[in-house]
Amino acid sequence: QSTLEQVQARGSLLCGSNEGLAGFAAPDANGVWQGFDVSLCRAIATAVLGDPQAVEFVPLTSQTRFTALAAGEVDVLVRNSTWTYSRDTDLNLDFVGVNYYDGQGFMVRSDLGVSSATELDGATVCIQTGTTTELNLADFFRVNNITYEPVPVATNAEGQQQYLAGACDVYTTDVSGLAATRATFENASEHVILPEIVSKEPLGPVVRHGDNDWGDIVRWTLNALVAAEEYGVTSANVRELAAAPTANPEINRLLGTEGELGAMMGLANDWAVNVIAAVGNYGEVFEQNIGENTPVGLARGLNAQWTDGGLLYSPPFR
Amino acid sequence: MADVTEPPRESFRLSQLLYDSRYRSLTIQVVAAMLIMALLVELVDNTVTNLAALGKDIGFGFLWTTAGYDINQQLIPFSSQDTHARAAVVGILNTLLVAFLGCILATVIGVLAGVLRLSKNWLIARIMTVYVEAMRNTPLLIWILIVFAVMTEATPQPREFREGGSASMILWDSVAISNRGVYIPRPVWAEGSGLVVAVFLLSIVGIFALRWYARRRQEATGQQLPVLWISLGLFFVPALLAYFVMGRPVSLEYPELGGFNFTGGVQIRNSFIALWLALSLYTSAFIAEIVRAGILAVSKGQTEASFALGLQPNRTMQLIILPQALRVIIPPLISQYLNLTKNSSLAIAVGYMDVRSTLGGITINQTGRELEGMLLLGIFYLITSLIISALMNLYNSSVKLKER
Amino acid sequence: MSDTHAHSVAFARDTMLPPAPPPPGETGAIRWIRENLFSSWSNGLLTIVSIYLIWSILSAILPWTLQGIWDAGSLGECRAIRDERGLSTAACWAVINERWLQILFGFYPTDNQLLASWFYSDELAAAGGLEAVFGPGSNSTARIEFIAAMKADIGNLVVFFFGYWRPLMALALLVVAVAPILYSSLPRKLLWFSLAYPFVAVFLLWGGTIWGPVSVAVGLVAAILVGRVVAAASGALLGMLAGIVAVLAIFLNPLPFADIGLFPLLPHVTGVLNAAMPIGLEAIPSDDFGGFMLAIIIGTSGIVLSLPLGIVLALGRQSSMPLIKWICVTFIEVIRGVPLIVWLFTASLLLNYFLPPGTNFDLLLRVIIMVTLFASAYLAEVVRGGLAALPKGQYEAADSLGLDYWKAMRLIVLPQALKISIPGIVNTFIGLFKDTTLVVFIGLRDPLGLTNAIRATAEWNGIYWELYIFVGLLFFVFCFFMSRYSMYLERKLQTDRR
Amino acid sequence: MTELQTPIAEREIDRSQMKVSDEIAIEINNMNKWYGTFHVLRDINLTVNRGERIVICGPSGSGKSTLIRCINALEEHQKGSIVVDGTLLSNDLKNIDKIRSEVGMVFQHFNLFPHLTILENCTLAPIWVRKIPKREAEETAMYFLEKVKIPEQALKYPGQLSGGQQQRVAIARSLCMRPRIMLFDEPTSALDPEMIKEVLDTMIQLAEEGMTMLCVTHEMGFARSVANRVIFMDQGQIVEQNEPEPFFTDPQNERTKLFLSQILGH
Amino acid sequence: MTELQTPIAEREIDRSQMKVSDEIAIEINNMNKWYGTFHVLRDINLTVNRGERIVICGPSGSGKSTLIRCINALEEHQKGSIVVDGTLLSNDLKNIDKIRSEVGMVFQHFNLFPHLTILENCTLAPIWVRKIPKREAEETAMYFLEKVKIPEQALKYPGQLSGGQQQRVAIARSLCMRPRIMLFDEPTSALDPEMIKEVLDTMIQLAEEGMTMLCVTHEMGFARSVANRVIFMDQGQIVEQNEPEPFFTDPQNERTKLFLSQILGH
Ligand SMILES: Nc1ncnc2c1ncn2[C@@H]1O[C@H](COP(=O)(O)OP(=O)(O)OP(=O)(O)O)[C@@H](O)[C@H]1O
Ligand SMILES: Nc1ncnc2c1ncn2[C@@H]1O[C@H](COP(=O)(O)OP(=O)(O)OP(=O)(O)O)[C@@H](O)[C@H]1O
Ligand SMILES: [Mg+2]
Ligand SMILES: [Mg+2]
Repeated sequence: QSTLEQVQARGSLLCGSNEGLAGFAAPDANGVWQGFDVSLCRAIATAVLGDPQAVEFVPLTSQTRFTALAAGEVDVLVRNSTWTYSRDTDLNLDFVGVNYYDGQGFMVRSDLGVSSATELDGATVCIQTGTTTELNLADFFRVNNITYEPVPVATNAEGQQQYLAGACDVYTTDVSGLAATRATFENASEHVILPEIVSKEPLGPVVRHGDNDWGDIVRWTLNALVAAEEYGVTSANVRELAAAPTANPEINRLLGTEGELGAMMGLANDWAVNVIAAVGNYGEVFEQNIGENTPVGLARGLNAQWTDGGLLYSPPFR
Repeated sequence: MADVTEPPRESFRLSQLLYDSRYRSLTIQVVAAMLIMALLVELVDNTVTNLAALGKDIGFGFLWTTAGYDINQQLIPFSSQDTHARAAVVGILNTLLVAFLGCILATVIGVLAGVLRLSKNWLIARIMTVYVEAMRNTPLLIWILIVFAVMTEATPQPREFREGGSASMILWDSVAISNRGVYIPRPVWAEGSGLVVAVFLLSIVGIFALRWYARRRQEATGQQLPVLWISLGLFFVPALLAYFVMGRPVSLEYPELGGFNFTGGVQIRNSFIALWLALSLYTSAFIAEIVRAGILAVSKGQTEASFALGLQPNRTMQLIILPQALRVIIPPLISQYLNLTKNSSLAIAVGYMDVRSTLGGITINQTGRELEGMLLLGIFYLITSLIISALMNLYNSSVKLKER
Repeated sequence: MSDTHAHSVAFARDTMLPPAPPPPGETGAIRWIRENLFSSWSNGLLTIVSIYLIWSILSAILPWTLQGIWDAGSLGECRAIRDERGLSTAACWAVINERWLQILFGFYPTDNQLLASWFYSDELAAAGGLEAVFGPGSNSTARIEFIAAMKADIGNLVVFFFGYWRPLMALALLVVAVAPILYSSLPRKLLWFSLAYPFVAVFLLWGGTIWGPVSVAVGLVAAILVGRVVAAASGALLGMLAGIVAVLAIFLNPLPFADIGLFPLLPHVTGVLNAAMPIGLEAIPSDDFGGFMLAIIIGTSGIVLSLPLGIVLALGRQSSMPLIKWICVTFIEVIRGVPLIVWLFTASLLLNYFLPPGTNFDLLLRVIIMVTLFASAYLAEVVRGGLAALPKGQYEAADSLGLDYWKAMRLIVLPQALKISIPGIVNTFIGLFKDTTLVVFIGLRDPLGLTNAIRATAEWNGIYWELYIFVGLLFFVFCFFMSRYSMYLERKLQTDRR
Repeated sequence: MTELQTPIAEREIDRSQMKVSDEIAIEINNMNKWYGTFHVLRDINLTVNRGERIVICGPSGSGKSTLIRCINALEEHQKGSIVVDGTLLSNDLKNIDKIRSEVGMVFQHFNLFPHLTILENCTLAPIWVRKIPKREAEETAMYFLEKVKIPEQALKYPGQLSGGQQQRVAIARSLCMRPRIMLFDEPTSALDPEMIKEVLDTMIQLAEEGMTMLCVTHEMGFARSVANRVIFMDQGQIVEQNEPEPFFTDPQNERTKLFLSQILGH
Repeated sequence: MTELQTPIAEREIDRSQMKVSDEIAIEINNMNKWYGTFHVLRDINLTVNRGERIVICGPSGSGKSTLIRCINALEEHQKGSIVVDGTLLSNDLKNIDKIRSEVGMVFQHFNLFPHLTILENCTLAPIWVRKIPKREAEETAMYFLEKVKIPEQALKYPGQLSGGQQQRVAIARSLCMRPRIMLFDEPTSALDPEMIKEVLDTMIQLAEEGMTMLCVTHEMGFARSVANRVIFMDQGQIVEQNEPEPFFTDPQNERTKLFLSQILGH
C-alpha cells in the first residue's frame, strides 16, 4: 500500500512537526496548529484530501523525528530538518525540497559588546542536542581555534530559558529559530543575532526513501506554492484565475485549466487551486507566519524568488 | 488385591506426556521453550526484515567513528574529534559520578531526616514528615526541573559578579555561586607538595592505627580514649604543620571572572548540581522512611535492656540500636541506590551529559544506530544493576541473624 | 510506711485510695509544649531553628502565592498588573486560569456539538444550525473560529464539565470499577462491571463505533468459553492452550498469506455491524490525548494490564520447572535493571522494528505496552511477596482436596496472595503514575510536556514556577491520597492477620 | 501430660458399629522414602482393612507425618508401592487425583481457607473437583456441619472460630468430598485442652460410623477406646504394632517401652 | 494453673544463707506516678532491706511492672521519693547511672541483644559501663554463665537458644554487672512449663546467695519457698503485704482473697 493510498484511506495526513517553535509550528490555546511548517502540511493535505484541516500533527523531538518517519509513524516530516548528505543517503530518507533556506547563527546580548562570533572565545553556548547545529558548532570553534562550553538543552523552550537567565552567553540554532525565539522576548532589542552564518541549513520536508510517488506529491506541492508566488497567483485571485484558462500557459497548467498534470500524480486536476485557496502561495504563507510584520519578523533574504535575487526556483510545471 | 511389590512395567504411552507427573513438567518446559524460541525467532526475523527494508544493517563500527560533538563535563579528556566509543565512556563516567555522589548525599540527608522524624521534638518531626511526603509523592522529574529552575533563576549570572554587579563571591572570594554552576578553587601542586600530601595520607593511616590501638587498649585495660577528638586533631594538625614547614607549597587557584565566564578554579556545572541535588533529595525521602522503619523495627525492649544495664543513650544507639537497625535498613537502602542510579538517566531533563545523553542520545541521533545504541545502553544499566544487587545479596547473607 | 519494719509488720489496706489528679504542670498545654518542644536544651534549640526555618520559607512563598494575579492574558500583562499594584512579588496564576483545561486534558477535543447545542443554541442558529457548522461540508476555518468564540463565552468550568464529559465519565466509572476490588464489602456483582470497564473506557475515550470494543469483548469471551469447554473435557492445561489458540485465531491473522495485517476478522465484523447499526462517538486519535488525563490513562492501563502478566511471572518465578523459572527471572531482572526512560525510548525508537513489517500502532499504545511490561516486572515481585506470605498448609490443603494446580491457584492461593499484595500494588501504581511524566521525552504531551508547549507561546514565555507548582500539586494530591490509602490497607491487613 | 485423663472415657463408645471388613483399603509394600540422602521411611509394610482405625504414634521426627502424607501423594515415595482402594499410587496424575478424592486429610493446623466462609470451605472441592451443583454441595456441607455440631457457624469466616471449631470444620470439609478413608495428622496437638475434647468426640463419632481412619496422635485415651491397632514408629520404621490393650499394657520393644513410659509417666 | 505443682518443692532449699541484714536497700516514700491523667501508682511506701526477697503479685494492670520500672528509672515518677542504696533517684543523670549500675533487671521477654553472642551480651555492659578489660569481663561472664549452667552456649547467638536458656542468659547478663539488687518482671511468664523450672532454679540459687530481689511473679511455689515477703498490688496501690505463709493461708483484704482464690483455685 503506497503512502498516498494510506493517507487517502485514513482520511488524514500524519505530519511530523516541531513540538513548539513560534512561527513555524505551535499549537494555540485551542490546540490548533499554526505556523510556516504547518502551512506546508496543510497544503499537502489539501492537495491529497482537499481539506486543510485533515492533518494530524505528530510532535516529534529532534531525537525521535527520523525514526518516527522511517517507522511510518508519520507520512511526511516537516520539522525544520536540515538536508544533509548523510541524512539523505545513510538514514534512508528523501529530502524532497527546501521550504526554508537557513543557516546556523548566534544570538547574544547586545550589552556583551560582541560583534563577531570569532570573539566568542570561552563563551558558554546553549545548544539543542541531536541536531546538526551541534556538529557545526564543534567544527566552527575548532576551526577558529577558540574554546567554548556547550550547555546542551533538549528543547527550544529550555534553551531560551537558559539563555535568558544568563546560564549561557550565546544561543545558537538556525537563524530562523533564533529570530523566532527572539521575537518572544520581553526586550527583543537587547539581543543581537551575530552576522556569521556558520552553516548552510536548507530546511525541507522529508519523506521515506523509496516512497517516490509520495515524494513527488510533497515536492510538487511545495513547488506549486513557490510557482504560484512567481506567477502572482494568490489565495485571493486563484479561484478567479482557475475559472477559465488565462493567457499564461504556466498558470493554466498549474491550476489545471490546461493539461492533465494532476492525474499524473493521482490527484484531482485542480489540486493546486485548492492548495493555494486554502493556504495561499509561498509568499503569503511566509508573510503570515514569519514575515516582517509578524513577531518573528524574518526578512525574505535567501528565501526570495530567484527573480528577486533569492534562491526560490520552482522547476516548470509541464 | 494381589500383592503388588513392583509397579507393573508399563510401556510408554503418549498420554503420559500430559498425565504423568514425571513427564508433564518436561512437556510444559519443552512447549514453553519452543514458544519462547518461536517468539525470539519471530522478533529477530522481523527486525532483520524491517532493517533490510530500511536498508540498514546491524554493526557496531559506528563506535569507532568520529563523534563530532563536544561534551562539557569530561572526567577523561574528550574532544569532538574523539570516537563515539570514547564519548560513551565519558557518559558512563558521568553517570557513575552523579550516581555515586547522589547515593552519598541521599544517604546523609535520608538518615538525618529519618532520625529527625523520630525526634521527640514535635515540630521537627512534623517538618520532616512534610518533607518526606512532599518528596515521595511528586514525580522526580518535577523536582529535577524545579531544582534546575532554582539554580538558573535564583542564582546570579556570572556578569553580576563584575564591578558594580549585585553578586559577590563567598568564603573570602574563593567560591562563586552562579547560575552556570559553582566555581571553587583548584589546588595547585607546587614542589614539596608531595610531602604534604604524604603527611596527610600518613595521618589518615595514623587515625586508623589509633582506632585499632584504642580498641586494643580498651580490651586490655578497659580505658577508653577520646578517639574522635584525637582523630580530628590527627586529621588536620600534621598536614597543616607540614604545609607551613614546607613553605606553603600547595596554593589555590581561585576562580576569577574573565571574558564571558569565570576562569580558573573548578566549575561544578549547574546541570550536575541540579541533577545531583534533586536525585539526592528525592531518594533521601525514601531512605528516611527506610531508616525510620529500621529503627522502629528494633523493639523498645532492646533500649530498655540496654538502659537497665546502665549504658548511656548514645552508647545504646551505637552498640545496640544501630547494629540491629542496619540489618533491616541496608537491603532496601541498596535497592534505593539502584533506583537512584537508574533515575540518573533523567539527566536528559537538565542537559547533563550522562551515558543516556551521549551514547543513547546524540550518538544514536547522529549515526542513526538506534538499535545498537539502545542495546549497549541497556546492557550498561543492566550490568550496573546486577553488580549492585549482587553486592546486596552478599551483604544480606553475611548479616543474617542466626536463628535456631 | 517508713516506720514499719519489714519483718514484723504485716500490712493490709482497708480503704482503697481513690485516683488523684496529677500535679499541676503535668498536664495540659504547658506540659505538651515542655515535652514536645523543649524537653531538653538541644530540643529547644531545634524548635527555635525550625520555627525560624518555617518562618523564612513561608515569608518567601506566601506573599508570592497569595498576592498572585489570576486575571491576565500574558506574562507581560501580569507583570504590568503587579507593578501597578505596587507589589514586589506576585505569582502569575493567570496562566493556570487560562490553561488548566489544557494541563488536565491536553488537546483532547471538547464535545463541541454538545456544547453548542446546549449552551450556544441561539448563536448556533444564527450560524446556520448544527449541520451548517459541524456538518460534513462545513468550512473548517469558520468552524474553528465559531468554537473558539463559544468557548471563550461559556467559560472554562462549563467546558470542563460538559465539553470533557467523556474522559470525566471514564474516570468516574473507573472509580466504580475499582471500588469492589478495594472494598470487599461492596456487592460482588460489581466485579462484572470491573471486567467490562476496560472496554467501556476505551469506547468513551477513543470513541469511534461501539462495535469495535463490543466485538473485541465478544471475541475474548468466545475464546474463554472455548478454553473452558476444552478444559472441562480434557484438563486445564489443554484448556489454556485452546483458549490461547482461540484468541490467536480470532484476533490475529490465521492465514500467513492473507496480507491484511492485524485483526483481520474483527474489522470486517465491526464494519458490517456498524453499517447495520451505526452507534458511536466521535473518534479521537491518540495524538490528541494529553495532560493529566494521559498520566492517568497510562498509569491505570499499565497497572491493570500488567496485573495478569505480573501474576503469571510471579507464579513462573516460583515454579519448580527450571526453564520456566529461568525465563521469568531473566525477564524480571532485565526489565527492572534498565531505567524506564530507556524502555520508553525503546518503545518510541525500536518497537516497530520488532513487529511484523507493516504493523504500525500509535505511540500511545506502544508506550502503554512498554509501561505494562515494565510494571509487570515490578508487580511480579510484589505478588511473589504475597505468595511467599501464604503458609504452606494452604497449598497442601488444596492438594489434599484434589484441586489441580490452576484451580488451587485461582480459588485458594491467588485470592489470598493478591489481597496481601494490594498495598504493594498500590505503591507500584503510585510509582508508575509518577513515572508517566517521563513520556515527555518521547514527545507525548503529559502535563510537563504541556508546560513546555505553553511556554513555547509568546504570551507565556518565561513562566515556570506557576506551571511546575500546579502540575506538582496535581500529582502530589493524587499520590498522597493513594499512599495514605495503601498505608491504611497495610495496617488493616496487619490487624486482620492477628 | 494429661492425655490419659481426657474426657473420652466419660462418653459411652459404641464399638458395635465399628466392624472391620475384609476388603483392603490401603496396602503399603516395602515403601521407602528419602529426603535427599536422609532415609525417612524404611521398608514400610502396612495393610489397612476397610473400617479399620489405626493410630500411629512415635517420637518426633520418626516419620509419622511423612508416612500419611505419602498415602495422600502429598509427598512422593521412591521405592515400594502404595495401593489405595485398588488404585496404585504412581506418577500418573489421574491415579493421584482419584486417590486424593477417595482420601480425606485433616492437618494439625487445620489449614482452612481464611478468605472463604465455612460453607464455602466445605463446598469448594465438591463443586470444583466433583462438579456437583452448588445447591447440592451446600446441602451436603450443611449435613456434615451439623454432624460436627457447628451448622450455625456456616456463614462465618474461619478466623472468627475457635481452634476446636476450626478443626471440626476441617473434618467436615474433608467429609464433604465423601472420602472412604480419612487421614489425621495430629489433629488435636495445636489445640487448647478444652477444645481437644470437641474434636476427639467428632472423630469418635466418625469411627463409630465405620470410617477407615489413620490417625497420627498422642491422645492415648483415643487410641485405647477407638483404635483397632496402634502402630509405633521410630526412625522411619514401624517398630511395633498391636491392638491397643496389649500395646499399652505390654509393649514388646524396648523403644516402645521407653516411649510409653515417657508419655504416660508424667 | 500448675504453678503450685512446679518442681521447686523437689529441691531442698537452703534458707540458712538467706539472711536479711538491717541495711536498707531500697526505700520508697509516698511515690505517685501518672500516665497522662491516669494514676498508675498511688502513694507507694516500701522499704526493702538488703538481702530481702520480695515477691509482688496482683491482677494485670495493677501497676506491678510500673513499680519496679520506676525503681530502675525506666519510668519517671512524679511525686514522692525513691532511694536506692542511699542514692536518691532524681533527674540527675549521674544518680540514674549510679542506680542503674547497682540494680540489675530481668525482663519478661529476655530482651537479649540478638546481634551479639551470648558472651558478648554478657560482657557488653561491663566493658562499656564498668570499663573492665575485655579479658576480665569475659572471665566474669563465663563464671556467671556457668552459674546459670550454660557455659557451653557462650559463642552461640540468642536466636539459637531455647526460651529458658535465653532467660538464664538474661539473668547472667545482669549479674555480670555485679548488681546489689535484682529486679525481675515476670521472668517466667513467657516460657513453656519445662523451661520455667530451669529459670526458677537459677533464681532460687541467687536467693540462696543472699541477693536482694524484687520479683513480679505469679509462681506461688517460688513465693512460698523463697520470698521473705509477698506484696499484693491492686489499682496502683499496695493492698496487702505479709510473709508468705500468712499471706497465702490467711489473707486479710477482700481483694487479696479474691485474687488468691482465682489463681490457686484451679
Ligand atoms: N521437606 C523435608 N525435607 C527434608 N527433611 C524433612 C522434610 N520434612 C520432614 N523431614 C524430616 O523427616 C523426618 C520425619 O519427619 P516427620 O514430619 O514425618 O516426623 P513426625 O514423626 O511427623 O514428627 P512430629 O511428631 O514432630 O510431627 C524428620 O527428621 C524431619 O526432619
Ligand atoms: N506507657 C504507658 N502509657 C499509658 N498507660 C500505661 C503505659 N504503660 C502501662 N500503662 C497502664 O498502666 C497500668 C499499669 O501497667 P503495668 O504494666 O504496670 O501493669 P502490670 O501490673 O504489670 O500488669 P501485667 O500483669 O499485665 O503486666 C495499666 O493500666 C496500663 O494500661
Ligand atoms: Mg508430624
Ligand atoms: Mg507487667
